[in-house]
Amino acid sequence: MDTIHSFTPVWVILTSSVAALLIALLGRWPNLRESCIFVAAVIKLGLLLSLAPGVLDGDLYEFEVMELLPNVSLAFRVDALGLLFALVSVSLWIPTTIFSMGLLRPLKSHAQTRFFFCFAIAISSAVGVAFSANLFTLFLFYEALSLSTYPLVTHHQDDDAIKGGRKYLTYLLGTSVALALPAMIIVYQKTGSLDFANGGVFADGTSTTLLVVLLVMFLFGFAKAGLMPFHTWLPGAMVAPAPVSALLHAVAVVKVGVFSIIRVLTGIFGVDLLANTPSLSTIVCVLAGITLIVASLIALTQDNIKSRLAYSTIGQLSYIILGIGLATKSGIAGATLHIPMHAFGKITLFLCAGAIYQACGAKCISQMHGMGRKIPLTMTAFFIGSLCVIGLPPTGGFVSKWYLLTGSLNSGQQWAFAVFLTSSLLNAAYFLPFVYKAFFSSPSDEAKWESAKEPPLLTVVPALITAMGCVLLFFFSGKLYQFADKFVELYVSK
Amino acid sequence: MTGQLPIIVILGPLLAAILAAFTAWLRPKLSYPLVVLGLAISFTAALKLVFIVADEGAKIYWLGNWGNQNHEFVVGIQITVDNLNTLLLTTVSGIALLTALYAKRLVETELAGRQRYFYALLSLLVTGLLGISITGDIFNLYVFLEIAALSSYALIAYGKGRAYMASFNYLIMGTMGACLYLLGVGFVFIKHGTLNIDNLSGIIPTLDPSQALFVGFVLILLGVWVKMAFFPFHGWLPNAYTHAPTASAAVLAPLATKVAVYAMLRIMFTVYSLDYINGLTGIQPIVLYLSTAAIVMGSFFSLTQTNLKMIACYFIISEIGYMVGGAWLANRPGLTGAMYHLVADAAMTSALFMAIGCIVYRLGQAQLDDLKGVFFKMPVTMAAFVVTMAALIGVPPTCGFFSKWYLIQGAAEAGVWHFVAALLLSSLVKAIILFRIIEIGYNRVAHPAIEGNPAIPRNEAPLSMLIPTVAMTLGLIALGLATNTLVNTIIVNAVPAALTQ
Amino acid sequence: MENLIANFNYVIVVILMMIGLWSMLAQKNLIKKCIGMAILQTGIILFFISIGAKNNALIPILTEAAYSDPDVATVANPLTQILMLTAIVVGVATLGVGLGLAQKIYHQHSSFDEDEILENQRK
Amino acid sequence: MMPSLPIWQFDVLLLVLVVLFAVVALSIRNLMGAAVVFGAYSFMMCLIWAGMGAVDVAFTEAAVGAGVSTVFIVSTIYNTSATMRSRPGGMAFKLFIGVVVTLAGVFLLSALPDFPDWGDPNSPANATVAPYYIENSIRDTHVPNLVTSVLADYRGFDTLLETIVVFIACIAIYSILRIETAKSKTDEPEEDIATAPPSYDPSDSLIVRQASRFMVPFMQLFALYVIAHGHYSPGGGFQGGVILGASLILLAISFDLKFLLRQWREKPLMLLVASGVCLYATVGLACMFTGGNYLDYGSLDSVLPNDRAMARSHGILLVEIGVGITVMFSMLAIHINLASNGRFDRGL
Repeated sequence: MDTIHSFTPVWVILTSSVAALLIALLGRWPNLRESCIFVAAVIKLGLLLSLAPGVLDGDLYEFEVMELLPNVSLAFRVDALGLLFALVSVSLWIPTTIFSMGLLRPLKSHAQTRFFFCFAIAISSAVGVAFSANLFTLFLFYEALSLSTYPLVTHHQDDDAIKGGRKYLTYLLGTSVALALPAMIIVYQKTGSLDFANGGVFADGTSTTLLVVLLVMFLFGFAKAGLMPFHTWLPGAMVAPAPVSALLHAVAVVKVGVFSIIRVLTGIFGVDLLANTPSLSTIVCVLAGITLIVASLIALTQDNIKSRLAYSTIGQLSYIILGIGLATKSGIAGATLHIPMHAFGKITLFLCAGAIYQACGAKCISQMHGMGRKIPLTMTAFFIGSLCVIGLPPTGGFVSKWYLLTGSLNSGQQWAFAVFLTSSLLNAAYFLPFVYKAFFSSPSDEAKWESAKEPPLLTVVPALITAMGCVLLFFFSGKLYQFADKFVELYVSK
Repeated sequence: MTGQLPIIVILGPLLAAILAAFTAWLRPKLSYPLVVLGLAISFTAALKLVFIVADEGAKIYWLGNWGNQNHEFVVGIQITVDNLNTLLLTTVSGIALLTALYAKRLVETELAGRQRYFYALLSLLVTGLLGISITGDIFNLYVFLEIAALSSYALIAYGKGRAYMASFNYLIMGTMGACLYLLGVGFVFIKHGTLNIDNLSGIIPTLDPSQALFVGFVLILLGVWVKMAFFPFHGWLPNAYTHAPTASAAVLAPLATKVAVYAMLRIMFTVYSLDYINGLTGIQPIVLYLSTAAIVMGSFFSLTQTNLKMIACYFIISEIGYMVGGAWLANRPGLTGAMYHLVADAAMTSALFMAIGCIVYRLGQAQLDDLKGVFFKMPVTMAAFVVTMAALIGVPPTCGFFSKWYLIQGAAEAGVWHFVAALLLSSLVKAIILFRIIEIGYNRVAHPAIEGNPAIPRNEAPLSMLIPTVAMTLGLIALGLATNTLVNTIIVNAVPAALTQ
Repeated sequence: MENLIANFNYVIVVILMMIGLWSMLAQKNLIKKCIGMAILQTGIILFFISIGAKNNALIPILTEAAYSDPDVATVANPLTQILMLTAIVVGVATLGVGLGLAQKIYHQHSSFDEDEILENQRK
Repeated sequence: MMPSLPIWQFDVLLLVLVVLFAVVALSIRNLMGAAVVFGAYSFMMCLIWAGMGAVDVAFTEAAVGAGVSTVFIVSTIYNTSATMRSRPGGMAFKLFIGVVVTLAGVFLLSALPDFPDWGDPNSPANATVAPYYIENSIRDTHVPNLVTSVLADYRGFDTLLETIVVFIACIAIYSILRIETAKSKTDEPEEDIATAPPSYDPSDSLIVRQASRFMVPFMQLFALYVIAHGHYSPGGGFQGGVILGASLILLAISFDLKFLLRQWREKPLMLLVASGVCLYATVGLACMFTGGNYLDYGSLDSVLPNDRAMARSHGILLVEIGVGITVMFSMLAIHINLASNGRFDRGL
């Protein structure tokens, strides 16, 4: 267990920022521009992997850029959870970029340079959040992420996009400024520290009322996590192009929200405080539980593929929050594992949704009857992705849900077990019939069915890669569990 | 020579203005470089003073050398440079210098053929503002107040049309403010017989039941409130700054109100004292409510406006609420926030008005509806504008974030939750306005990069305006990153000592 | 009450100030506002002069006999007087600028009436 | 302690009268009348101040408040209109302001019991800093008129700024009125002011003209005396400057503005306005170059053949002249602008 002073975390963040600059400069030469992204992504991945052995040994990599306020600095620290999250975001950046090329280039979409530029900035910000050593740095990158993704959401620049973008910002900026920021300042004013620490920052005997208020402010303040009732920005943001929905609204942005909540719960409040104060734990679990069930129910009613996926995402995010709220070892481990598992599953689904739209112009589930026979590759990938989200073997989702279920039994909140199970059933209910009908029903829309054909390789291959990832995660879950284990070791004393 | 630095800060623009009044007739082209030179001298001196004062403590300068007469009281006029005002002096002269560089093209087009005395008046305005910030004599402060006010009436009236009435209203309100201030000075003088701030701070008892001193305090306070457009005395400001020529507004808007806030801080914490303020248990909550009201009303009215300049003016009104509120929280983070915001807000407002000036220069007006496609026409300007608005909203790591940070911390410490709520509300309102502008300027237009849509010609503001704008905008970020240094080396020494122990 | 009579000057100051303020705020005519402003200012000057007054004092010019050892009690306070010299000059300067603006406004709107001018502007 | 001098009753009468005049000036519906009553109000004020020993202030107010200010108002009205249009309504607003102002007045009066008695020579205002000037002015500056020494030396910075205020007012009014109308003038037939004979209005009174022609030289002589002798008697740069300005304004009023403009063209006039403050500021600057602080005339002894106190005395004279120049020409320029509505051709 060493703390290593290292500049590598900063390099990791800077790589994609530099790439963003190059993208802006090379805008006129699309091939050069996109190769830039790949080079950056590979370098970034390499740097991250170089940190992995150390982190798995229990080392922490730290770097303090500058002190901005007394006792609050712009500082980075890489631990297992951060590294895991960064790895997931960066490794998924590569297939998404391939997919974007496949989707945007044939359409001759406008402002591709802006698109890739903002994308790179968003990745930088997400990694920045992952590596933040304190709440302040985290908040900084959290806001940067909101702002850099706004142009991506409004990419189409039509009325729908503007409306969606407006909602996106109102919710994300509004909650973070009105709730998270004051909560953070109050924490600073009460404790004089914002560093994430084992056991939290609050002194013993801090009034429970204050803690409850702060907790609620944080939970809702990080609205990227999609806790109800601050969730509607996510379905609204589905106006974005498919790759944006895929990487950002299944992985980077929403997971940043959840990640921030994990950090606050473990590093600011502390797992012990959570476990020993029933009211805190209950609030987290109840809020997450309600969101979980309600979101799954709403997902059932959605006909638009992307909306259904969006509500599914909202539900799955609450799995993670609920897992942390349980405040048990296996609960937290399960929650940690659920980040990569769900990421791979959901991105597969979104990529498929994009591919489906490109292949046969279908946006709605009801138009999909029988399409599976026309586009078998895409639908197979979709099937694997949905298995992963539901949590069935042989996909990674099974592993994380296993730990979550175990965690719920060990905790004082056994009702969570029922919630998990119900929700998983609901997941199955909104995914499987869809897949079944796609393969085995007769076509509902003959004209579309006739014209449909498998989309170009550049769009299908990324989906297949991530689908493969879902399966591989199941077999290599042991490696991932090491990350979760290290994180639990760091933050849970008992 | 360093001993003379305090007066050089004032003399730079003062002498430049006097000489410019000659060259206005003899060599009209010389007026502008003269004024820029004067401001540059002033800025250099002020900057040097920041370091000297941070190292060695306050510097006192006696005009006419009437200070060391072995008399208990200073018989002449004294100017004082201490940690409370070095930063402000630098800000005022720096922003004035940058704005003067920026304003040349604007003045040539907006005031074509009428600019004879413009630069002289501009320089005199800056003299007045610097004087208010540097003087150590409460009557001298009044004279500087009037110098700044008279030159700003003229600078505003340059706008023609509705500017005359706006300027006249400002004149009536401004004179009223100055008179209330002077009357307050009389009430202080009648009890203590001296006008020197340092002497007064020594003899005004901290817990004095004297009604005269109290009335004097309230009068002075009302006077500076009128000058700074604090709610409910804000009526004159939006019209005055909106109808003024953009070049005038770019100097007035960031500086004039801030300097009045400084005067309030000086009176509150140097002439009177922290204990005195804390003793005013009846007044403190009222002022805090007024601050909240200022922020809320400013935000609300900025939402209802359709003119960019008008919106910016209501921002100023709400920002004034920040500073007054912060000062009246009378605790360490609150005061730190107010003092830091003094500098930060001057920089932000300056950047905002510079960006608006660039837009006005090209588009001829600043109605929101006219902004369609402006992001494609003037990408650099709009980038600066967006960063500035982000600073006003309080997005880290710009300076706006840190002032808000301290203010909220102060309010939380004092338990004044309505002030916290108002601060957050104002952030949100500014965010709404920013995105409304982005929508209109960026999204409400057929994207020129899509085939078939007409290309929007790039029509950026001239470089002489663009460079200062961008520099100021980058300054906002630099200021934000320098927060800790500023707070720990300078502002900490400006906050009353009782709070920092 | 006795105090009120002893400090009669100050009462007059307050009355003048009220008159001045009232006409600056409530009068609609721009010239009247300017006159009100001047009255407010003279009121304040009266205040300061009253502060510096001494019973039985002479004007603040020393006689040759008093050069070496002036009696402070018999010479009027020069400080308040010079402050007020400044205030008078500031007053006339402000009045001049105010009148200049008023003239300009009149030539735009053919009126000195505030309401009428605002109505005109709204058109 | 109640002052028991007979002069006190006279003061009370004057104070009451002042209030009356103020009310009348504000309630007269004819603006010209209001201006005249306001002039009378200022004269009453002068008397009160003179009664309290403030001769210099009274002197200045007589020249500035009662003289020049009134002329400014009159020339503005001359250029516009003297009638007030009556509009109904607005009573509620006026009443509201009345209530607010009354409350403010009551608030101010609440401090009255806390004041030291009127005329008490030992009150803080009279006993803190002020005695220093009385005791040391002769030693420090050789100037027996304390007002002059405090004005131009002890608080010389205030006076520099005060001159700047006048200077600003002058260029501000010039900028507001003059510059714009300079252009619109072109559509009128251009008259050469210098060569065209002054047009006399036949209604002008010959007596007034002759009388003023006779008086002006004496006024100017007196004004010069006031400036030069300010060290020893009431007066100084301001009073002298205002009287000089007023003498020229008198000429303009009794004859015609054109008559005056034949002698005073725009450019030299405005240059002279600036030269006064320039003189003042330069004297201050010279003190810095001779090793003192700004406006420390004492340090001029290295270039003047006197001791420090005498150097101060000379310094005071120099700056008083500067003040005089600026004030005189500013008053003139402001009057010309106001009277001709910025056209610099004809007017009151």
